[in-house]
Amino acid sequence: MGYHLRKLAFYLTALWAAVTLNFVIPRLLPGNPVDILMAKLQQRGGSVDPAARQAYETLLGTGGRESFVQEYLAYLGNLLRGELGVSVSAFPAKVTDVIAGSLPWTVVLVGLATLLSFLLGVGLGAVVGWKRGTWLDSLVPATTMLSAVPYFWLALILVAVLASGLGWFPLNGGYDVVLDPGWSPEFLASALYHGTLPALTIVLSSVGGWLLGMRNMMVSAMSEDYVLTARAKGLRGSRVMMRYAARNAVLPSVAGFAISLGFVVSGSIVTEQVFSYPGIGSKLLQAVQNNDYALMQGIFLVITVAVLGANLVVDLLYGLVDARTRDRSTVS
Amino acid sequence: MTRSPKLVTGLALAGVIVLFGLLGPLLTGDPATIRDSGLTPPGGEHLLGTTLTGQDVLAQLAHATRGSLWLGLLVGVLATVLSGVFGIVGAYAGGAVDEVFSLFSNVVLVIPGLPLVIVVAGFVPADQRGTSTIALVLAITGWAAAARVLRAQTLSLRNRDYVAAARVSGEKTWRVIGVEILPNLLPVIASQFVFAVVLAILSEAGLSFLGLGAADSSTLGTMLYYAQNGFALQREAWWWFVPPGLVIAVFGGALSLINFSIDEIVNPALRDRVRRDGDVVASDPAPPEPDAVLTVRNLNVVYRGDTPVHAVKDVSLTLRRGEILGLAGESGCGKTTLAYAVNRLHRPPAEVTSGSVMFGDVDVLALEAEELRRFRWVKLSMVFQGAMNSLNPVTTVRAQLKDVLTTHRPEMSSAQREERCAEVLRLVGVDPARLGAYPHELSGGMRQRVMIAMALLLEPRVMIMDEPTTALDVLVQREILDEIKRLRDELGFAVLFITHDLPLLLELSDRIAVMRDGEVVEHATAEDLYLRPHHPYTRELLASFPSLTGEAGALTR
Amino acid sequence: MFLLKRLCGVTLAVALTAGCAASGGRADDTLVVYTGQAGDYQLNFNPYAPTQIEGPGTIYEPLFFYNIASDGPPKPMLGTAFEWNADGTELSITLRDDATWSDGQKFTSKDVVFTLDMVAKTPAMNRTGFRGTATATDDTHVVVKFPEPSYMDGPQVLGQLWMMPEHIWKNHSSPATEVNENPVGTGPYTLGDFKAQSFTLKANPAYWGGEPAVKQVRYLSLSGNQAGVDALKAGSVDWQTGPIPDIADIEKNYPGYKAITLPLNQVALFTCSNAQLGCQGAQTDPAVRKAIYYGMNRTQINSLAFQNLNTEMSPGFTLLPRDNDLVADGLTDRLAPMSPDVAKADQLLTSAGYVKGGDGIYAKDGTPLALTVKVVAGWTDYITALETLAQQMLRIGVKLTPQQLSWNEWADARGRGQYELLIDSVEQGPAPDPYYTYSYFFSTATTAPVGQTATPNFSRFSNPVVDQALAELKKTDRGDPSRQRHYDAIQVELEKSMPYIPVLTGGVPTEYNARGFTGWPTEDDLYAFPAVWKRPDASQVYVNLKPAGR
Amino acid sequence: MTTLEVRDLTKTFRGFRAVDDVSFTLSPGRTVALVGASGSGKSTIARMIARLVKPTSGEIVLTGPDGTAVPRRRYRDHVQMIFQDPFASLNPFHTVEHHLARPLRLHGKSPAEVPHLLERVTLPPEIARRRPHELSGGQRQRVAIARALAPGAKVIIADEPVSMLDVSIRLGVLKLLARLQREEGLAVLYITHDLATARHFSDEVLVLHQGRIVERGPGDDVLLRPADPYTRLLAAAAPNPETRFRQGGPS
Repeated sequence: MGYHLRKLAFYLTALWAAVTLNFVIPRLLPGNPVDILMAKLQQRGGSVDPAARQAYETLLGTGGRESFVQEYLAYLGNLLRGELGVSVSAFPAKVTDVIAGSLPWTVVLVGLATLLSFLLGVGLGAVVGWKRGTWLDSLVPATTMLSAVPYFWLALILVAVLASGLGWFPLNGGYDVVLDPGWSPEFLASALYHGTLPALTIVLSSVGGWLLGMRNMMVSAMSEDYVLTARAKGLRGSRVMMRYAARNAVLPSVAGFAISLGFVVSGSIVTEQVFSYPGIGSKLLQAVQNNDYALMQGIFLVITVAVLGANLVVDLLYGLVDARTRDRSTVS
Repeated sequence: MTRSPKLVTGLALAGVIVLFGLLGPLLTGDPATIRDSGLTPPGGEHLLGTTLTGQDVLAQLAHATRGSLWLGLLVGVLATVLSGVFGIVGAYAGGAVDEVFSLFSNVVLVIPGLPLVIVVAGFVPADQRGTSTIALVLAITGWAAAARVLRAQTLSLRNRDYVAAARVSGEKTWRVIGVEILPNLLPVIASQFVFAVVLAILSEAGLSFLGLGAADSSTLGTMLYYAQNGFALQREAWWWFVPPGLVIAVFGGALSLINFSIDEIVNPALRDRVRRDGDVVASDPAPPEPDAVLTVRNLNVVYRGDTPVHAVKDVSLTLRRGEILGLAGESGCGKTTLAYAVNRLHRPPAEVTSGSVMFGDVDVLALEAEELRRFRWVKLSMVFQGAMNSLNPVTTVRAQLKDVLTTHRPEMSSAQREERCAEVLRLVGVDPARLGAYPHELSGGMRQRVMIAMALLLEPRVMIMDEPTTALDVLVQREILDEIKRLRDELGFAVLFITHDLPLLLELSDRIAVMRDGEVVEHATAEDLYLRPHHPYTRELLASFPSLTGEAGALTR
Repeated sequence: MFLLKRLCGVTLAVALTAGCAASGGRADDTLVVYTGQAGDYQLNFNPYAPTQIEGPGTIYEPLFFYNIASDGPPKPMLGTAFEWNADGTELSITLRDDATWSDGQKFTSKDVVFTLDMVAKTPAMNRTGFRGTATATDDTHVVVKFPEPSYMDGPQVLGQLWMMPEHIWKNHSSPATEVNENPVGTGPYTLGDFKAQSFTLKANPAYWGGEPAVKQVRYLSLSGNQAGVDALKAGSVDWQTGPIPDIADIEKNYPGYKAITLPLNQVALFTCSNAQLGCQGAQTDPAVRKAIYYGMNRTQINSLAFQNLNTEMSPGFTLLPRDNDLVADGLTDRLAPMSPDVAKADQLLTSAGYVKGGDGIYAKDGTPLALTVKVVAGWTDYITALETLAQQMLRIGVKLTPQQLSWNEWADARGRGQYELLIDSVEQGPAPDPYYTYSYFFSTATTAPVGQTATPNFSRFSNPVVDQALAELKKTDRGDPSRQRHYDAIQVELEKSMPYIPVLTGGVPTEYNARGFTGWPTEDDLYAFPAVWKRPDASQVYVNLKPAGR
Repeated sequence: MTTLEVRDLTKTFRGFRAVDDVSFTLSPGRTVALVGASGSGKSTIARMIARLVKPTSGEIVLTGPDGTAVPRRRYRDHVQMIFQDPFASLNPFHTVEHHLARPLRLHGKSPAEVPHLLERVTLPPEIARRRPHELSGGQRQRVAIARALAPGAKVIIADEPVSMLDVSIRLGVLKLLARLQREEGLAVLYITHDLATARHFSDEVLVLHQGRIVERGPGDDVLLRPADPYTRLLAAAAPNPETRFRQGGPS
């Protein structure tokens, strides 16, 4: 089987697995969305009239259920049509609309912070590995310690000190709500300013992993013959470091980047919660708490597809950085 | 084993926390006892103060630490078992099993874990929910990364000859895995286990923070959750909020330190190393002979360490213009160290302790870093043993050839560089069309030709060749040797040719130096050495090569 | 740190307007409220949708405003007067003739008839179980006919149905799922701008009651109580309802802010009490329920779990102090005791056949008196209350184990009666009348056997005396003195069997910016229930507020 | 005595014929040398005989001392292999004792024979307690030979057994193999790229080129008077100082 066929098979299987998992798990959860709506209403001092329950059951159509198989087939059919259903917690909004509203925030915040963390970690790792034996070595345990700190704990302390205490940063939200979202400089500046602290949290707690991985690969790469050859060639140190050692050492990190996206998205849920950030993580939490199957499924699916897509992109990019992968395919 | 301060620190910190988790609950009071006093800062009766309901923070911390450690341990064990089954067994079985197992692990890996955990955690019936269930869920979603690592390691171990040997001797599959492969995976497994423990404790804390953790159990995560919901930060009750996070951070940090140490045990190259200021301690040049291009005098190289190794002892060599000087010796005799020291490519802890290296009238050992860089390749180029490894696998031949020209011949135009690269390739008999090729697209012989072409780029007067043909096939070796002789005749550079293959040297070199244990024991013309060897070691070496065409004699049977 | 500040300054310069202060650019007459919305707002201004984000009271108005905070005559809104016929089957309503829709059209009786018809015809919108038929006699008069005496439905119809414009809503083929992007109502406010993270309401200049002084109300979304407190501290929220630390010292800790705490519901230990309907466990024995009732130290619970915000509670489930006059004289305890009475609890258990074991826990037939009490994970005040209670119960020889569940599971267990004990609150109805609480939580009609969902008599309580009294109450109008008899009967029965074990009357704390705005409800002037999320009460507060001109 | 016959052995990898229709016989007391450049298919043949790789087609028939075919499950009692790299063929985790005792036990012998096995490969008995990294290359390869002998095998596949060793100890290991072959009547397949040792240490030389045997016969015939052009090329390529100094001038 060719490389591309195998990759395709892998992604299709992963997609199918995700889609199926996505279908099964919410249906195994106890409870009923109507109860949740009722409970919510009650908490807000609303009426708990028995008639209300019937009204909601009618509204959400949660009466009789079809068989599991029928439901599954209907679900697959809907997916193919891009139909993710209607959100119960934001009824009657479509799941796609709910997701569309929050996805860009997560993509931008998590995407940029992760990329930043990756670049910073890999860059620092390369330097630390290259300059082994200097004070830079102490960066490794320091940053690793940071990645052992719980995300939200760090975030909350940052909020308490930098936002609440010193007032340097806004406490929460994705932008100053007085402004209209758009491409105006005010809005962008505000979004940037609001995103700084969440991004800082993500970067601080994830940079250590990249740094360590890169440093170790760098050390290994430096004992390779081609680095020795490059030095023997009288190339400048920076060139040997970048074009020879780092260029090779970065490959596992690039491959790992895609894999790490799953973890990153997970972390973002917590981060978004701490910063009241309007992203997809808080939506997922909301969906779970409200037994909003459709929204849960939609978000989980979007996250998975996004991670799979990112993996695919990285896989393709990887072929560009490392010519060997493309050709290895024909052999193995 | 050398004592690593990292390991000691890591073990000590982790040990303290484990002890605290084990013994703390016995020494502190009941964490649930509610006191009307409410929130009080540290001091007096309550070393770490009390919570909003007057519960002792220290007692809670001890119980929570125990809970978190227990959870980490559970997840660590479960995830390690799962990753072992899918990683090791899959990789060993190979074929369809491996295909399915690795597909499965990869799928699990790319499906984002926490959202899945959040969804799955809600599914477990309430009365069964607790640390063990959360542990199970975390293990189920968290084993895949380790499985990948173990698979890769197993794949490489599986192809080791000792595994094949065990199979040939008739070992059963499970024994091959359990007795031959598993022990060698232990450091990796340990490192993955440690990683799983840290990840589990962190994930549980995250889940608890979202209110989705093992609510009825006491862990650091739930403690943080209560602190957060009791407005600990808003009340500035740091003694309630900070300690649980700190315990997690310190424990995670300690385990990371342990992991570093494991990595360093597996891969000694990663160990910390103290950088020395210089690679050269002494340089006392003596005037070179008139036609010598490279003169090595009384060179000594020592590997500094707990037990210093004197790798090169008082070696003196002279390479004359246009000659091929053979350096013969077996593994570990110091010949490669010598070759590196000549170009000052040796790295710490190796150090030139005395002697001199003169290139013409340039004292190589006295060159400043920048001078040394300009000296390299221009005057003296090198060809190493494994051409596959000497060429950068991720860039094209063109890039690696041009590199040299851009650095050392900045005045050349791009077209001129291209032309020069093509020219040297033609010189060594490689089609210039291959300039665009990546190293892996070339055969072994072709790669070594490219290396030689690279060495020729700047027309240096000296070329050091360290076992340039050892990894090659007999036929290819012959072609390369012929090529080297031809080029030397045409271009007139001198070659220091290093190999363990004495017959090859005898056929190729003008003069030969035989090295043993860091010393040159004999130094003579090829003919003298072959026909009239003086040193017993030389004689022994010569006798080690049965002649292809000569009589068999008593030597062999 | 200076660098950061400078960066912020640069941002400011670039942005021209505020980019650095969260509350920057806020006008004095803008009121910022936080309703507890976690996560983004999803546009929905259909006041009949369960997921509506705003509308009742502010954009759409009921006919009358029923203030559940204090008993008094309903306040005329779009209606000016109403009257029941003698047997309570016909309700005549007189309407205001000076109200207009925010698009300029006049509000008439046709709109009222349209709205009532729409609700009656659309089960998905009919949360109040309205079954009447409405006819307009002229532009300002409507008569609603009911199939049976329906005094008790009055507050629902008059106070909980929001009048919708016929000329717009007649075009909506499925009104239940209409998200109503451009709401047109008669209320004091109209929709300003909408963003997922925040939206505003702006004052309606053509409002029949005059344009409100608060020109704009901004709704925020934050991640939860902690974020709310932080926002309050930073002064970026003017009004929120929810717990804050040290609420007693609010004026010191949050300069300019004040707090008010009002009872809204009653915290109780719900028990699955009715063995005949399938309940299992020791709590089906009234003696056990009463022992818990007497063994409880309510003072300690109030102080440790509820920041002393809760107040005393009557075992007859009248909401105090609002229903002070309705408390039955026949009750043993007018108020549930704040201090534990261990001797009484011991005596109750002993006479019920329980024997104290060596571990100090009572047991009967070898089964120790151990009960599990379910609570929603995350309801930390309840969790703390239960942990405190568990320790208190040990003193009377009852082992209580709190069990935390997700909301979903908890609600499921509660609905199906698959629990021994759980902690929750007993809710109030649309008017200041305990009738609603009794009919919801104590009527045989609203319960179901274990395994089926009860709506919402979760304790499975079934008592002919209570059922009879409720039936009688339904037939008499509010304000009729003959009703007290029935209230008394119910209260005595409730104290006797205690299907819901009274804990405390739950206080709802609200914090508001008293420096920026005047006119907030006070304990002396409770013109509306002052919770920011209580609708339509919040709109009453909005129109009463005046910017103080900071 | 045990004889191993290889008939029409073929192995294809993804359509590429790595081993193409190879036949030969290993008989007691004789050494067959299989020579060829890297990639010629030598190791694949060795691995097929050692049952590490399944042949695509062809047969490997093992005839026991009683003249009947050896059943499959007893195959490994008779056929053992020595690997090229003694640094890789011994498990770094285990002692020499383990490496020898296991095959003894597996083939129904007593682990008490370990000292005797070591003696046969001229190693002192105390070496049993050591681990591979404490041994020299030569010692390791001797342990590897002892391991192959442990099951009592009479057919030994030696895949480049000395190419990874230092030159000065190669002959010693080869001589040990030759002695064992002579004294114990082993059938040896000696796989190598070194024509000189192939000539001196074998009774028959097979020249393998691109999976096929292009020439076969007694060593002197094949290597001194090669008939096949490829064999000739191979013979000419090997460094041979004699041509330079004994027969006048560099070639």
